Amino acid sequence: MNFICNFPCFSIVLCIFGGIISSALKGRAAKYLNAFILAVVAVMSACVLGYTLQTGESFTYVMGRFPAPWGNEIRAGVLEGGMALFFSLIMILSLFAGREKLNEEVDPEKMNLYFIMINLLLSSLLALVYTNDLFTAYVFVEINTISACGLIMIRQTGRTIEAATRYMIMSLLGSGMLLMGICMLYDMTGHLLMENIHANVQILAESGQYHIPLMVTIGMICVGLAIKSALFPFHTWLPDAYGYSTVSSAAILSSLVSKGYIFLLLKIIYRVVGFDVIYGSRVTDILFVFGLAGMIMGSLSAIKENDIRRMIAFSSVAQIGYIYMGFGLGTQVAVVASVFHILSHAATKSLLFISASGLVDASGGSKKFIDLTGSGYRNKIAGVAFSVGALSMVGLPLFSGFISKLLFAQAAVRNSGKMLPTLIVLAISTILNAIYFMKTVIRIYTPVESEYPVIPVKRHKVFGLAMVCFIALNVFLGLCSDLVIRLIETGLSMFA
Amino acid sequence: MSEKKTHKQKFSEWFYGENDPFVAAMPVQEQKEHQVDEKTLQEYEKERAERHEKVFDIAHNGKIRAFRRSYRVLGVMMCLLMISILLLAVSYLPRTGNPANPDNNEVSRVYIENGLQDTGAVNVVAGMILSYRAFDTFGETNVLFIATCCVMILLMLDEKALHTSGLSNDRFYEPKNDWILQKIAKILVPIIFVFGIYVMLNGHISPGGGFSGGAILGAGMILYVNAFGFKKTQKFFNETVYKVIKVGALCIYGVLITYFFFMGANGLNNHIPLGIPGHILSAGLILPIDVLVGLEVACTMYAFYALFRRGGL
Amino acid sequence: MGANLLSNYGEAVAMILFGIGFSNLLFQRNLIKKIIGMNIMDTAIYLFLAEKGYIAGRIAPIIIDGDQSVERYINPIPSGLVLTGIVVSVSVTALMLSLTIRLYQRYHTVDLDKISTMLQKEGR
Amino acid sequence: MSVLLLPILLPVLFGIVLLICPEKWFAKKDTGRKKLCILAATALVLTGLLVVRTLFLKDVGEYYILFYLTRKLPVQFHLDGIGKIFATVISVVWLLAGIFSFEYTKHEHKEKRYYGFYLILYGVLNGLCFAGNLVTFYLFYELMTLVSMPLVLHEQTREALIAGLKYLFYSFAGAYMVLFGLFCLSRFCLSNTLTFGAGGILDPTLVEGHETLLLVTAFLMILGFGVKAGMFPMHAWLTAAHPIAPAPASAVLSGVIVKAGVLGVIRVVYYLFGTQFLRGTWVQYTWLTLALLTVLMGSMMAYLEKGFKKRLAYSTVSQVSYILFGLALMEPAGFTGAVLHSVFHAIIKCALFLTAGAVIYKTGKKNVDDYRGIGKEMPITIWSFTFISLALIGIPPASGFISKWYLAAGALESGIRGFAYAGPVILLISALLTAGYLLPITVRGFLPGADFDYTKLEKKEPSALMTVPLVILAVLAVLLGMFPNGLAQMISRIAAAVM
Repeated sequence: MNFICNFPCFSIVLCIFGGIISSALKGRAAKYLNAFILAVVAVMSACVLGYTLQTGESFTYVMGRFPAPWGNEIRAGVLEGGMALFFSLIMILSLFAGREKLNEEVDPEKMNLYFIMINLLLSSLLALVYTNDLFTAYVFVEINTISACGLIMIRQTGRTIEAATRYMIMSLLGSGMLLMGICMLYDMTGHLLMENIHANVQILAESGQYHIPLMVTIGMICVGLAIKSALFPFHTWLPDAYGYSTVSSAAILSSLVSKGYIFLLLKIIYRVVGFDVIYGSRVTDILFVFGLAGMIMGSLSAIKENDIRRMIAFSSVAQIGYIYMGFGLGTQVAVVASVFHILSHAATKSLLFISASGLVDASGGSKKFIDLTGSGYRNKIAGVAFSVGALSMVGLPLFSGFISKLLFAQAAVRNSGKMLPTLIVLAISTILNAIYFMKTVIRIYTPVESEYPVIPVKRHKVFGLAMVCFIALNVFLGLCSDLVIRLIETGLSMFA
Repeated sequence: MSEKKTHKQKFSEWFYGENDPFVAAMPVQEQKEHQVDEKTLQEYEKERAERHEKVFDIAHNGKIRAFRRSYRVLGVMMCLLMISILLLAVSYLPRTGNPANPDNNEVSRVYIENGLQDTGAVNVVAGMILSYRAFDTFGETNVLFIATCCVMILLMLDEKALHTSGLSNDRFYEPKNDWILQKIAKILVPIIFVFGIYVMLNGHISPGGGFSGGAILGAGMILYVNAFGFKKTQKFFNETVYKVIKVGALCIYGVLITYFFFMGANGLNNHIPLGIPGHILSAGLILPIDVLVGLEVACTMYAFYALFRRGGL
Repeated sequence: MGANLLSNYGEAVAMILFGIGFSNLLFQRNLIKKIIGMNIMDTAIYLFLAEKGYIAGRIAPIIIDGDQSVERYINPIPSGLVLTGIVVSVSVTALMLSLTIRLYQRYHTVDLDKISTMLQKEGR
Repeated sequence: MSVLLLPILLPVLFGIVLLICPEKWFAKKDTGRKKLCILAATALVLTGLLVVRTLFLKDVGEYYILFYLTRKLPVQFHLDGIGKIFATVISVVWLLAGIFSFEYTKHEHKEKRYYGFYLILYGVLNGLCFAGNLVTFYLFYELMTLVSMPLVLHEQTREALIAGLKYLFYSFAGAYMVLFGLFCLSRFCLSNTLTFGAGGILDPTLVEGHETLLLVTAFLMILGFGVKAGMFPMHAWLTAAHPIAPAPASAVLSGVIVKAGVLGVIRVVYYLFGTQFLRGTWVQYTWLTLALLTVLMGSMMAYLEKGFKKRLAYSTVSQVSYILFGLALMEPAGFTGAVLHSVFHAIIKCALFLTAGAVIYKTGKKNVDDYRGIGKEMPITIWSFTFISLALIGIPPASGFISKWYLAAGALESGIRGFAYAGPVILLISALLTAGYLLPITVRGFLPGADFDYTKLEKKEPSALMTVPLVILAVLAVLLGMFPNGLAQMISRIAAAVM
């Protein structure tokens, strides 16, 4: 067995170690340790990706001495490796870009705690990506939730703590339903490992035995994960959480945490319940409807919003709606589009959050649009970055947003039943996006005599560098989408 | 609403948790930004009073009343709907206690039949969670760890703040040096400790294990603190000790488990003897891991209590 | 309605508890009551698991005098899951309680609606 | 490949260089401006030459694929008659307006930015003309909207900002109607690369049963491109955005950018859907009605309007709807007339706005009633203006006459009930109105009337940089009217190909 096969396990355990050790370190040391760990994890994930591409098949890794149905297992394929690589990259960039704000906003005694949260968050994300065992998934979902809560409330104002509370409540509802679903699934199949559950569920679906409990279980799992990833009616905690936490947290939360749950849902769709069974039960139509509703409502409340960070947060409600709409369409193409949208949204949204924080710095720390007027001239790189993000969101060709919209539309026209609602809602939400993002871009480029000083690019080298990387990532996703889509398709084929 | 309250008002206050037993008498010190701007604080107070006059006065504000009614009705209906769906599902699930159920399959059979030989643990459950499904348990321990970290973020106060704010006297709300409590604690605490250690060490041959044993230890320490106060406790258990034990335990646990994973996954035989089943020194990795988990859990329990109590260990 | 509702009375009770806890956690305004609801929900899940693990006329899976026949012991897996679940819910409860304490210190109420109205007033 | 890519990339590169290089290079009072102008001029001339070179190539059958946006959709370019014609007109207008603006922007601020975006916009428009499929077209269309924003916002006054926002939102609304069509179409075409093909590329077997959806799609796309062309329901932005820009900018906006909408409609109707799919459907009738409505309304508003540039903007609205009307007839003659008219109108409207610019630049008078005796002050300008207005009104032998003739002929040939006769009548009425709103300026300019005291007249003739482009445009406007045959035949060949 090739040594690279150990890397998934190693990267998870390494992150956990980083968390444990950071709790005994001072803030600075914890920061460096964390940076080191992130880099190593990125390299390992790249190796895993390359290895799986080379061998052309996924591999399972037994955690311990005991093989499949008895011991824990993790599993790595192209999609897993790619996701792990992407997550760690986004996390590195967000952390570097938000470093200065972090030093301002987090009190130095508790800095190491912040990095504990980051490390364990990454470990849980990796575990969610790699795991092959539902119960392990549950445990790491909990870790994910708690560390995300820590990220929200590390900056201690009334807003963030209230937001953290709301977030915890929603997530607890979600994990309760998820756990109950897992238990019922175990009761019907007698397994916790994904392959075995899949096999048994196929048998049950054919024999028609336990039909009603199976449907209820699928419903509970889907709805639970939807709640946790802030699908439309359950998004009340989101604007405060993203709008007032420190900027790296906002970027990481919006681009990674919810995506972790969505990826788990993807695994459950493909590897636990099975594509046909889950779309045979009409459960996914619920997701579809809520996704559509989210696309509209999120954008509407974003238009009403008068605070740039909250506006971006609401727009990510809309984007999550896109992803669930893709799942709800229920075709392979649509799922590919959703996965691509996960990537493009992660890249764009973190870019938007961080550049917005740069603009806010250039406007005396006020997040109101009236003060942001002309901030694009005061902090040039942030202005450019924000415009790029906005254009990508609006769906200008050459940027990632356009590609994902195109993919969704192409998927929609293949599904004649849901074609019209999808296309219409897609068009409406795109126009709404255009309205609020273009409004913002025009405003930040409207020259005014402002008392706030100009922030030269030299002062924030790291920030500028991170911005450039994000822009490059975005354009890469926009231009070389074909390559990415091929990767996603191979990964999904390895799933089944 | 100073005059005498009717039962209805009392009930509604109880129902919405409005009445506030000790407004000014919170044992934990107030938060920084809350202290700095006195003016805004007064504003909150005033607004809160007004709100109590206008908004939350159920008697006069018809809209709120209607909203709350509908909210309650909605809640109940939702609850009933969910329960009925779940009951429907349950009614189709396999019968309880039936040996032919799908969950009594080869998995559990192998756990029971080969568990002793595979793990060396008489307690099959302990063998299962610490050796077959070790990864889950490792994650679970980290859930505890990260939860304590979060509580620290929220409630930890640095030492000088503790001393300056006069909260170092943490027993302000309780009888000083309660004689009965101290005497009983003197007798009970050692027994509890011994029992906890016993449960921890026998995790693999009898019911119990790291988590339960650790919880018992933690309970003992909490009792000790209640009886004798933090000053005496800190003589033998302060923050540094806590950190050393916690980080040490977790790190060793991590190293052991990684060794176990690596050896197992790459098909190398690990050199840890399983020993004779039923003896204390047996079951390979399970015993040390139990001890480590126990320490971790004990620390966590105590840390929760201490942090809630006075915002510091 | 299926046939096994009466024989599965344990699970039925668990499900009722689950519903109650869930809607408490969702609909209560009072944070403490929310937390209580959460605990009810988790407990319901443990009850469900315990019921599922039980097999009529068998004993707890601790090997007695070397008898390793399956017919003797109940299914050990749900017990293990319950252990994990308990630990998770303990930590989550602690976290929620500490959040509540902080909110109470700041706003002198545990009613989430009041807190959010105050936040509206607070601006920021 | 390079033949098509160079005219697109060269000006864009120049423009980006201009935008990037620091302000202080051009800070010096005279030499700085000279450097800037020379740089811009070289870019314009070079690109113009490249574009003219394409005229002498024969239409390339195959499509140059640049890269694949997704697996199915390439970004691709090709060269055909329509593209050639539009590109050439654009280059002429761009060059002349550029020369004009060298003088005009002397007193403007932020010249560097102005020329930078001016050049980039030029490149983008070339890309629009050479676009090989709908996706490429859409890409350059969006880019054009974004890049032309700074020109509208150039003054940076409050009105400019409002106008710019209006412009942006209208354009995006239109663009998304097109995007919706793009999504829908990709399924029903022979090759789902959405490549333009003369006469339409719909696959009849796939279309079977989806006619209504496709008709709605077609209508939406026509409406969407109609936004840029200022068609009736979505015209409000035009009269706000064009007058606010600096005169040369509004000349190119009103002369060329609106033609991008026209080009889009041509591509959609004649190269994607094909006329036989749309002819005789409700789409055609609604479209005709809208176009005629716009013609009338635009000229009436222009007649009532007092501000010079705003009046010209309204006349743009009506004149471009002539073109849309001609296209909506779906008749060879109508098509020829439409394309001819778009060529002529580009030249004419550019010239008119340049005149306005010259007048305002010299006298500062924005209102039409103040133009008494202006002909005495700047004769060359007003003379050229006179010829150009004659051309626009359509008095033979000037150019406008030819195109309107073709349009009327097409209307009569088409024999669509009602429109066959309503069309020419309305054209006639609006021509009269055109005369009504253009000629008085000349008349009052040269014959200020008895009570006008000639003492306080002084020579205000602008410098050659301004007059020469005007004269050239005027001459073009007249000459093209006298010898239209070559152009007309070229266009009717295209018309035969697409129908």
